[in-house]
Amino acid sequence: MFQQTVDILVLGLLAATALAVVRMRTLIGAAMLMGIYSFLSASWMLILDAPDVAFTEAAVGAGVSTIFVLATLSITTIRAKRQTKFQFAPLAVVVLTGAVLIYGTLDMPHFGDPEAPVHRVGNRYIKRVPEEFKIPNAVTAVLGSYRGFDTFGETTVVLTAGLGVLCLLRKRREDEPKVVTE
Amino acid sequence: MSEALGLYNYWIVIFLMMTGLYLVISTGNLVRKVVGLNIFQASVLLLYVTMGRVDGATAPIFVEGRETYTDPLPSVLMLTAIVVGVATTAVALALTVRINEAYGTIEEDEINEQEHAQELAG
Amino acid sequence: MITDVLSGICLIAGAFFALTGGIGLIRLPDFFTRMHGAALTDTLGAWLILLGLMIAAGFTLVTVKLIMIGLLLALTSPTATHALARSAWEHGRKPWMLPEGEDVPTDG
Amino acid sequence: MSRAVKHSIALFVFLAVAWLLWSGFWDNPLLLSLGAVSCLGVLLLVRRMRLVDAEGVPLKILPKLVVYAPWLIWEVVKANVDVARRILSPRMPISPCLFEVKASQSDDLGRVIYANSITLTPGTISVHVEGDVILVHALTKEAADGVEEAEMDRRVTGLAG
Amino acid sequence: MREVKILRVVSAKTLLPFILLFALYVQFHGDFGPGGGFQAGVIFGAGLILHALVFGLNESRRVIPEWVIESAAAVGVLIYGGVGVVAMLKGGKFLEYGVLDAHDRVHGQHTGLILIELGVGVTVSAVMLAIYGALAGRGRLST
Amino acid sequence: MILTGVMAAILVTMALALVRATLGPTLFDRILALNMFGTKTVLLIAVVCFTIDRTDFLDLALAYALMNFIGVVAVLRLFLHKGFGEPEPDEEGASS
Repeated sequence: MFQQTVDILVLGLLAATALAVVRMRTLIGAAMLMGIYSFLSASWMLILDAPDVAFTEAAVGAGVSTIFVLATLSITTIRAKRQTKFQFAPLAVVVLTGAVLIYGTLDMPHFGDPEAPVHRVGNRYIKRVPEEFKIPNAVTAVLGSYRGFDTFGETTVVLTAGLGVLCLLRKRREDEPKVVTE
Repeated sequence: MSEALGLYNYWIVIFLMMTGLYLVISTGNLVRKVVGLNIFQASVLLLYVTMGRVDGATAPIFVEGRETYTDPLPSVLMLTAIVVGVATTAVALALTVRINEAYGTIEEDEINEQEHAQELAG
Repeated sequence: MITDVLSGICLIAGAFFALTGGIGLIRLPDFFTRMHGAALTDTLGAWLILLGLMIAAGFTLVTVKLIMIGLLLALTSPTATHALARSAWEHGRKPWMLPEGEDVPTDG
Repeated sequence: MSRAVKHSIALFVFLAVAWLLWSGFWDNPLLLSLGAVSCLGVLLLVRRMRLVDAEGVPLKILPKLVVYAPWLIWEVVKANVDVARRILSPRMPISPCLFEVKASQSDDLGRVIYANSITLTPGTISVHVEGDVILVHALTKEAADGVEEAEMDRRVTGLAG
Repeated sequence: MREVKILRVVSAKTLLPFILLFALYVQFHGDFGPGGGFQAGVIFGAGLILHALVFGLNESRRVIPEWVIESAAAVGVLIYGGVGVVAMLKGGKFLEYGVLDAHDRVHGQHTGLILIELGVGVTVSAVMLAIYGALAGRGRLST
Repeated sequence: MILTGVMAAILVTMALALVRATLGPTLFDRILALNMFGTKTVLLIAVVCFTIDRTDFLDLALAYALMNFIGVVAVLRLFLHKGFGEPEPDEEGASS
């Protein structure tokens, strides 16, 4: 009962926030609402017993990516062009895609079903981690050890993305203005 | 009826995903597109995390006195995806900055107009 | 038993103040007055809820963490509020005043 | 002992206490040594940022805070009840006003504490701080009179000098 | 934002040391509670970004020069890969931490986990700071 | 039971803040509402930790509070300086 009430309240608020982002014309407002959306989804992740993801989502979604969007706005423009007419095509595409996806969920295991096929691997991890590692956090153990290659790849992707940003935005020395403002 | 009600989590998450998608394809503003992509991404994370849930279980950080734990695997996959997501978002934003420097605007239709004008001239 | 009642009272009072602040955010007439409504939720609303949780937790390291959250909120929220008020002021927002010659509305 | 060293040692102690309280593993030598290394690293980095001084580590005023904080909390509680009553009453008896007060503290830290205390109390917000003049926005005339009586100013001056 | 005194004193001077320490706490308690390299890296990076926000990019660059950020980003990945290579040299497979300690497999697993989390944390925080610096620095020079 | 009620109250407060954020009318109103929304999520997390009986997750609430603050500081920096990269004006604050 508790679970359902809270789930429905939080999910309703999430949906409202998502709609608010679509409605928001001010770009700064949209960026901040994006952060708020991350916060809320992180809260729901905690309710769903995934504290590690919630932690990351809160730190990344609400903190760092908001700052990045704001920094971009500060060097481009903070004004968005007003949309003149309502477009029908995007709505049609979205409704159609959504309908297909919902049709696809009909065969999915129920929410919270302990017998769902996904859990087969997970249960094995849960059994093996305490014996092989003697540490309490199963997520860290799976992340670092059983899925160590994965994580290595992801770290490399982060580094590559950082290098990409530096390549795109780094000013070459000859570009620097003669008069330095300091 | 109760068959279908157990799936409400997926439906709302799909609604959230579609909101993000709508934002991406309906707006011409590049920064709003990035915001839409971020919303889409956060919703996909939610989809995976809801799959990992087990009724009556607790988070997969072992404590005394609890026997059932939720599935750590979706958590692990999404954990790395989030950080990669922010890094790629940053690349998208960097591209936006460069586009703004080249065209003087971040509105898609204005960029298209300029491209078109160049084609006609050249 | 007594701790349960105490923490319940604190939690309900905190929730009441938080709600009041939210209502104030909707009802109050302009930006500067709305800040007072938001301050309501950030001070007593937050503190009472945290206090209720502390009483429920008993005196352990959990209490210490709750105190730290409270301290952090007490440090950051006025700072953010002040900076926001200042930037609004510097952008030329003028506060809403009572119209000339009108008395302060009173209760009842 | 020079002041910089004193502040550094004090900050290190604070950091160590914070680590122990967060961690809760007081018998794990690995985590304790990692904690010591972390505290030291943060201290060095913060010193490099030139943040360790009387403002960052306000040693002088910490003992006096024990007296000031309860008084401030009581003020905040009173102001909260007042503002909540005004928001909920159907006709909303508010009378916003804007005025300047003089802060009699001698240094920045004192003024910061004073301005933050004003903001923390619902009903009054410090909008702008210029030198020792603080521009305050109040929700009601009564709250404004409360600030102009300057009891908080006197107490903060006693706190920070 | 240096002239907004309240922000300077409260956020930077009082909070910043504790934000950075909190990030390290999250880093090293990844085995015991929620947390680990990714989260800690982001929080540490966010703390350094806060410093840059309040005191300006130049001051931030003085404290941590660009070459340090860029090498740190690479060093993190190298630590991660290096642990794998050391495991191979000790006769195990790539990233098989159990062999890191010759006597106790569990202890070896522990060491490996802490080291790779450290590598992840270093890379993530350095990349976050580098991206912020690139975005913020662009505005200064281009106009 | 009480905890669920408190959570509901916090969520309603958040919804009210969201209404203010969409209504505006000025950008400052939106930022004020969203900042308040952020501090309410901190409380929500603290309460959730107690309802699911895992109080060792309170670290998350601390992290939320920090991140919310950093986000707001970034927005305000955008307003007070019109950007992130300009050199700082060296005035009274710097010397003391």
